[in-house]
Amino acid sequence: MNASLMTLEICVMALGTVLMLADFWLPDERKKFAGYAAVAALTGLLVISFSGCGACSLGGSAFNGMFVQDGLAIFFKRFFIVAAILVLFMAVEFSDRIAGGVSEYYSLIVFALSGMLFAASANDFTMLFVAIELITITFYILTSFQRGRLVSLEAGVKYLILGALSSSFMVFGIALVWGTTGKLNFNELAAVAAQFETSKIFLFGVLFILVGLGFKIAAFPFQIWAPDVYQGAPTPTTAFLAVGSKAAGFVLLLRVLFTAVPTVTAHWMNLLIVISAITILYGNLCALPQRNLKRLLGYSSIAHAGYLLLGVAALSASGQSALLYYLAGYLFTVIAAFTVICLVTRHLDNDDVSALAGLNQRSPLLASTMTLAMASLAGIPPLAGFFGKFLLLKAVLEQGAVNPGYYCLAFTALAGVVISFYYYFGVIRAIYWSKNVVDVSPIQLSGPIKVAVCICIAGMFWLGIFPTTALDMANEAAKVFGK
Amino acid sequence: MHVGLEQYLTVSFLLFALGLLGVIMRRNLLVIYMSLELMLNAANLALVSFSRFNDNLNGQILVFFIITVAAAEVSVGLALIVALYRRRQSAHVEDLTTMKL
Amino acid sequence: MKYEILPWIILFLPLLATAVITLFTLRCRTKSSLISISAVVTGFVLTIVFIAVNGWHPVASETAVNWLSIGDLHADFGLKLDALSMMMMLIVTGVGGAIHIYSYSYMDEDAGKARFFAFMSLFTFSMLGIVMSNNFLMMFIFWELVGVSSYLLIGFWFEKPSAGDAAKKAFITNRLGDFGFLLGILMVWGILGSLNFSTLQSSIVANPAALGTMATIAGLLVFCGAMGKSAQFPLHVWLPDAMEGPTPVSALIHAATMVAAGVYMLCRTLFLFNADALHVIAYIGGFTALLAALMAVQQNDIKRIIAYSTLSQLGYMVMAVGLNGPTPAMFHLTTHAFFKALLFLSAGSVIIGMHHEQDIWQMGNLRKKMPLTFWTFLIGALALSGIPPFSGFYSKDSILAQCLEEKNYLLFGVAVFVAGLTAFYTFRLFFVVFFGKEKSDYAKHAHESPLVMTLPLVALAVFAAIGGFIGIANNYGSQFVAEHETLSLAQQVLEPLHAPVAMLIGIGVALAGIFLAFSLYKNAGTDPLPAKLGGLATAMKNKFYLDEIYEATVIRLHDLIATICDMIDRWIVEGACIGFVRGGTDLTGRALRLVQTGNLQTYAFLFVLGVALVLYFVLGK
Amino acid sequence: MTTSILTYILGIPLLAAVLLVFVPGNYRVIIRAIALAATLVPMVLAIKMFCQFVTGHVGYQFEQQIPWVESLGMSYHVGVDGLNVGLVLMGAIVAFAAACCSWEIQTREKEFYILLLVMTGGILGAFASLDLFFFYAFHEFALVPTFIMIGVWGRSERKNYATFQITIYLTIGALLALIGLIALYIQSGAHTFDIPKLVEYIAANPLAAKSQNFIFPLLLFGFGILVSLWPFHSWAALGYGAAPAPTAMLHAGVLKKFGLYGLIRVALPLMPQAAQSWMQILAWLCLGNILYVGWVAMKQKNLNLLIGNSSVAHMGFIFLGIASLNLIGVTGAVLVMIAHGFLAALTFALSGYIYQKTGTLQISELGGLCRPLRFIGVTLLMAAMAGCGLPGFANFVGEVTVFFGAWQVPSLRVVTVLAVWGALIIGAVYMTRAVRNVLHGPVPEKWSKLADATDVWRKLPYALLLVSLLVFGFVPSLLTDKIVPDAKKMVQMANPVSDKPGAVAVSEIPNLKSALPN
Amino acid sequence: MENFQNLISETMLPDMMFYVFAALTLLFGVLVVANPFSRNPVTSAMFLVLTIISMAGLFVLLHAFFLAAVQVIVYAGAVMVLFLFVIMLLDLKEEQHRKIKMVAIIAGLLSVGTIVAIFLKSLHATNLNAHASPVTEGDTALLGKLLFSQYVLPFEVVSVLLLVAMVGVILLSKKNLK
Repeated sequence: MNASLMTLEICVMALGTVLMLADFWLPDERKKFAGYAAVAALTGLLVISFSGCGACSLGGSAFNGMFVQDGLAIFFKRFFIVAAILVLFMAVEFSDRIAGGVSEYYSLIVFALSGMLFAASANDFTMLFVAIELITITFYILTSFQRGRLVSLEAGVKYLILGALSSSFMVFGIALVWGTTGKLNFNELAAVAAQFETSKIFLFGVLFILVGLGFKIAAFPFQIWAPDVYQGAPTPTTAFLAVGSKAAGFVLLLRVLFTAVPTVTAHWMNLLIVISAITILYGNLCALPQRNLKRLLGYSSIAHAGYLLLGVAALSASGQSALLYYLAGYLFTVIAAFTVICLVTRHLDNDDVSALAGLNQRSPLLASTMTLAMASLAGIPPLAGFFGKFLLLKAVLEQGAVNPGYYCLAFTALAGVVISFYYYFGVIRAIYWSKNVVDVSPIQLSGPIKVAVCICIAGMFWLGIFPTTALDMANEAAKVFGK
Repeated sequence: MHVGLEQYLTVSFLLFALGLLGVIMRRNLLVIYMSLELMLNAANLALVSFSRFNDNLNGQILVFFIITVAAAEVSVGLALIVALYRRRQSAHVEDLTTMKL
Repeated sequence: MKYEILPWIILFLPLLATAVITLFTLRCRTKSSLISISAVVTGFVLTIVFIAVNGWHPVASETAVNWLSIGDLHADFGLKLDALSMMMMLIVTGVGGAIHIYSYSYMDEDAGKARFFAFMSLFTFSMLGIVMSNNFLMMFIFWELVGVSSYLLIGFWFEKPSAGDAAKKAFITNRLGDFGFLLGILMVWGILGSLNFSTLQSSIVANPAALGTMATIAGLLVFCGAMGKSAQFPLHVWLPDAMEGPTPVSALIHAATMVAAGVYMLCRTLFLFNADALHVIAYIGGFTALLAALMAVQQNDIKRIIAYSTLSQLGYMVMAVGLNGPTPAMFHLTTHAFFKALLFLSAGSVIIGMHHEQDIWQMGNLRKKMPLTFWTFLIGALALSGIPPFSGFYSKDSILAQCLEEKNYLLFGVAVFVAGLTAFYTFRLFFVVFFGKEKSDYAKHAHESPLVMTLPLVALAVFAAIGGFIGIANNYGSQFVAEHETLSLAQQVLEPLHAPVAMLIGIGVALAGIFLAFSLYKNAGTDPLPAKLGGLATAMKNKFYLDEIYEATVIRLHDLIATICDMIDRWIVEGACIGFVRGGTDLTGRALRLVQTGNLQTYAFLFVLGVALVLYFVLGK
Repeated sequence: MTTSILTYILGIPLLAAVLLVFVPGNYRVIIRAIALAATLVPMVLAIKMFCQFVTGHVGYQFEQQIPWVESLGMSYHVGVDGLNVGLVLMGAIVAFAAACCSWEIQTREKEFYILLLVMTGGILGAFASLDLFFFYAFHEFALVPTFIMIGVWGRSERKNYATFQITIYLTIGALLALIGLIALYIQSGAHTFDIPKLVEYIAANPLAAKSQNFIFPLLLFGFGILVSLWPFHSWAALGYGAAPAPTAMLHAGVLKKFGLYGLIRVALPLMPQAAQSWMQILAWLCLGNILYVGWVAMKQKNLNLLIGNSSVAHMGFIFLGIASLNLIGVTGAVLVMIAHGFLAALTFALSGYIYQKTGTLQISELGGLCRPLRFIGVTLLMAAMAGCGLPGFANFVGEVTVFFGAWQVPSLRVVTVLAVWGALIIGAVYMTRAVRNVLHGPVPEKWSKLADATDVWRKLPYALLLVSLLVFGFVPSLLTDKIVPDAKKMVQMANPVSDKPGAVAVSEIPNLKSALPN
Repeated sequence: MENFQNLISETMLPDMMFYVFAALTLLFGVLVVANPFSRNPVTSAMFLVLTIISMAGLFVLLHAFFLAAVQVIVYAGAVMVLFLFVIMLLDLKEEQHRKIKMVAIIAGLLSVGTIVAIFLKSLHATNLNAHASPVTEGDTALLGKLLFSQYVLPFEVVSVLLLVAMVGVILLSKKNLK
């Protein structure tokens, strides 16, 4: 057993506890620094994760293979840490809108992060279950953190009920899968899965597990919660939900589909194609008439789940690496967008698109950030979204020879992108050429948040212009399934 | 009829379905939440019976985790519902529709 | 060929003048006009020098640089210098020079004088290009350029709506002809693989059936070009309207040179046409001659009368070409250039004298006020009517003779009738304008034009008078007739005697026409003819309603198609298709999001429904 | 490898755009100066490159290649051959002219210039790229500023609708083409996005007929939509009608040519069999542009819509040239592309000026403008003449070459006849009508005091474009000599020795037949 | 008689007991979600307790004695008390009789019915390969060992989860916001 593999997780959990305790002796006005301290600590961890020291050496596994530290895990861990860092920046800005404990908010984010880190390494249904529950339950709290606002509570309850519902499905699915095969470990399951391909109860169980994961990533037909929860939750939570929780769903989905039951997955090509196609269309179409920014991004996140599913549906290494790459781009893009929303709506009740009116005069930096984020979401070069979509489309089309359905999928994705142009540009339009600009007061930005925004912008450009490094990392991570 | 795994599973799934029905038909948040517990319990039953018939204790361990997690979930959920009730004076799902479309 | 550079200089001098005027001297009227005049006059001198050095038939008649070479498509920028082109160069620069000089004074009051001369030089360049080009593409290029210079000059007074309309009409009508011309060029090139006239000629001479079944069509398509430019029926409608331009323009472009380009082109490419094609050409020419002459009888605008007469004469020339008589055609073209330019310039002089009044029924008795103009006009009129020994007589006679030679008596009859009509309407104009009473105040105060204007008149009058026997026909003959013998001056003077029938009939009808005009219009204050002819006169006056017919058919049709297309674009493509897709998408979006009721129960239900669907999809079967 | 001049040409505008981000918005003079300099320098460099281009040499020049994503076979690879050297030159000149014309923009100048420079860099990059990915990405990169510029600085009440339509249409087109390009990459099996390598590879291992028949229509219609191929044209006139002049100049003039360039560069040589079978259809569709849109143009009541429709109609000639699939036709197509670039830029620049001065482009409200606006009027007149294919302007050479090329293909004769009709008649009708109603006629009182472009700077863009049109119109061999060798190579690839009897064009080009391997 | 008793203890009795407990579990389950007599959440809660207790009986039949105990203690004891506590705290009246949407009920029944049908069909189609004679005993010691050796990692994670839940509950139910 090699517990040192878990350095990152242990550190993160410790950080969460420390943050919580810090609440006791930090005066109220200094609590902001707890957030920055968390950022600093996480940045340190990120550096460690790149340092290649023991904790992050590839190929290790611990606890009878329950916990693996492979390329995929490392990729996602870095991803989650970056996401958490950026969200924490945002959380600090958001702290004045949180009535309850600010330190707790930071620490819950960090705990959710720890859940995600475990999810990244989970190689066993037990770990999958507890990691997911850790994330989900933390998010119930994070979502309803603004107790003073009804929408926050409402979002929390909706997320709670539907989340619990999906957990029930997943648990039942795990029961069936384990019951039929007797295996909980993914690798062991993979070894025997082939002989259960015809066992309908087994397939039933796998489907139930996918229901649970589908809920996390907000894929059709389990997407229904996303808009409401995105809209109601505090903005940093929404951002973390959109990026972290979704990515955790994806890493587990990948592991289940491609490590645990690869042979079964191969039979479900059509299912994946259909789900991916409908998810794309649903998200984009519903976003069209949407005026609430966060809700708009909620729908858009459904659509993006669909794009990401392209990479899954492609059932190929290039698909998986494209997915990972796209997620990386999505991270910077979405967090950038939510950061802007968070800052713009500071003194506003609603998150309507009109809140962005005149933003280019109020804060050129935020205006350009939002523009770039929307452009990246829409998939415009040279931003991350473009290269990501390019890779995904490529992966899908590569499979066209196998199944013509992939061509249809590619065209659906295309239709989705076209539709999405409309509403993404609607946002940009609201920024630059709104007729009635109500508020023209400049928005003051703190130094750290500027840094965060710049990181996001840099990330979008970096992934779009110099994709090699990230792509190599994604390829490396996707190799996990090639074995 | 000899009672075997199949029977246990049938019962467990029926229980699961009952929970499901409760979730989609009842409108009181607390009852919905109870129905969810019912579903989790159905999973527990399935796990225990598999464990019994497959001669493998791992299932029971899982049940253990599920119960714990369910307890945590219940506590958070109930706290949330209470908080909501304080704001809204209702635990009725139809009163929770400020966000839609 | 010696002094090979000379033709290039001749060609490009006017273009240079245009460029210099447009770029530098647009504000300086005198300088601009002098530049333009010197360009064309220098061209004239250089042409004479070149002819003097090389003779009418230079040894190597072509000089070229490659202009465009893509695969099979070789188009040279090449000049062909033979008797035909050099004669035309003389006409263009010579008559053109006279008109340029005349314009110096004529346009004196106009603010746009510099612009005028720029356009005139551009025209001269283009016209020289047509006559000098050695291949179809080059000719087409200049063909188009001539069209546009004409467009610019007709629309010179662009603020007058009628001028703008006339320019537009001329341009588009010309374009119709060019459409056929270009297709003809494409067809010939497609079959014979070359654009060069000499190459084409030799391949057709070598194999007369080279064009195969397409010969007639190709010929007629090329003729379309001539139809447009030389205003043959049914594309003749633009020419009368083109009189909206300044009078020198009418003289230069719409009488002497550009409208003759069609005839020139037919003669240049005569080898292309087979008998059928020529037949069609001849009849179209004859019909145009007749039609235009009839119309001319009832016009009242001094310039328009001359314009219709131009039309009629062009029909004559085309008919001559169609009757396989390029020499008579070119001969008539040349003399026509002299006397018609003369007539126009004289008319211009009258118009200036009349303070821009152009209605002949406002004039009268001008011979007293404008004696020089009177005489020059008389010479032009006599030449036009075909009274010996004026130049028109010789050339017209050669055409009549050609009709007889070809034994086409129908066309001979037409030609004779037209000759009579020509004399009639010409002298109708003459008598009304110069005799009788002054019919308006302007006429009473008319005055003779300055020397700069009258001098070119005199020069042209001299040529209009003696043009028939100074070797013009000789030159053309040497071009077109294989064993041509050069005639002496005396022989030339007596040349018509070779076809006495034609000569006598020609002189007879001309005199009859003059007499009739004299008797009707000697002292007429109004036109007596409508009373006598009734409906026919109205029809003549209204140009046989051809403009109206075109308006009602061709133009309306095109407009209708355009309207339909616009409607389709507006309603079906943009409205229905795009609107449908857009609206459909939007509506789907709005409908889809209705499921987001905000009600948790609905959500749970949809979730379960989704599960059921997925299960059914995978395991249901 | 040393840095290619092309890298400077496309890099300078992009760098300047980045630089502008950091210039405060109220330093108007500096912003303008930077923008002008950042377009002037590439123009000078492009002219230099054009002059240095070795004529008669098959293959790419001024190449530069930097590996980018090696695992996917992508690299930053720029270079020019005969097919795109003229386009790069044209793009650079138009970009400079557009920057000069941007004085009409009065609000948010900084943003406008940034977008303009981005667009310029994107355009030049798209034409200079020899890597499919960059080729596409640069185009997309240039496209987006177009939408924003129309949306923000556009005119007319319908600008939102226009923005919407142009965005959706062009996005669809671009994405269809993207799918086609990716499919091409995948199915070729060459594992490279590098165009020269791909061409080489496919020459040795032709694509299967099935792949060709799948990919070719995608590229044809994808690129076709980008070029407003009938019946996907309705965005164009509307969009240009609403666009600010510099945007319309750059898009209608240059960016739009991307689709055509893509067809010639990628679709034809790589998928010859499919090309053969689709060319008939393309030829008939191009009539939709030439005739139908021409007629629509006749009916327009707004000068910009008229110009926009005429620009759509002109695309038909290029399609016809491509459809002829022979050396003359393709060369002609490239010529028209370049010529039309200058022309469209010129006309939109002029209409922009008129709009700026009068505040309207409704033809019925204008008239007699030749009097107050002498320079502008005359230039517009010349542009209109160039637009109806008058010799002396580059358009004529291109169009006539296209006709010659199309005439060589017996099956396209009918189409050619109709196209000639469209070129000579319909074009003349709407152009002269516009001239008559806008420039000729009496001057309404309210316009009699309009200020003409008087100083050199104001005149410069128009003069520059006009001179370009005239230079290439008078000396087309400047272009054709460069185009022909590479076009010949392309046409050879697009006309493989096929066993089908009567295959188009090959039999008609004797020198080509001998060049083909037996 | 002894034989009969043996028979019952060996085979018949557990089977019969199964049917009894199963029936009770399902019956109470139905009463939780669709009590025709009362829509009061308290009633539902009470029936849920009964369901859980019946289920504990099934656990016993499956020889999972420890879990049966946990089930009763944690669920029936702790969780349900929590529920009841909350119900009382909120003073929830009987659920108002808002109009019942028949369409919704039918649609719900149909979709749940589909899922059940597919499950049962799959169940019949699957050879579960179950052991003829189940032998595993719910050995508490063994469970403990497993939990603290092989499953120590999830166990630790769950502990974090509980911490989070605790914090969350406090935050959410704190009376006065700062």
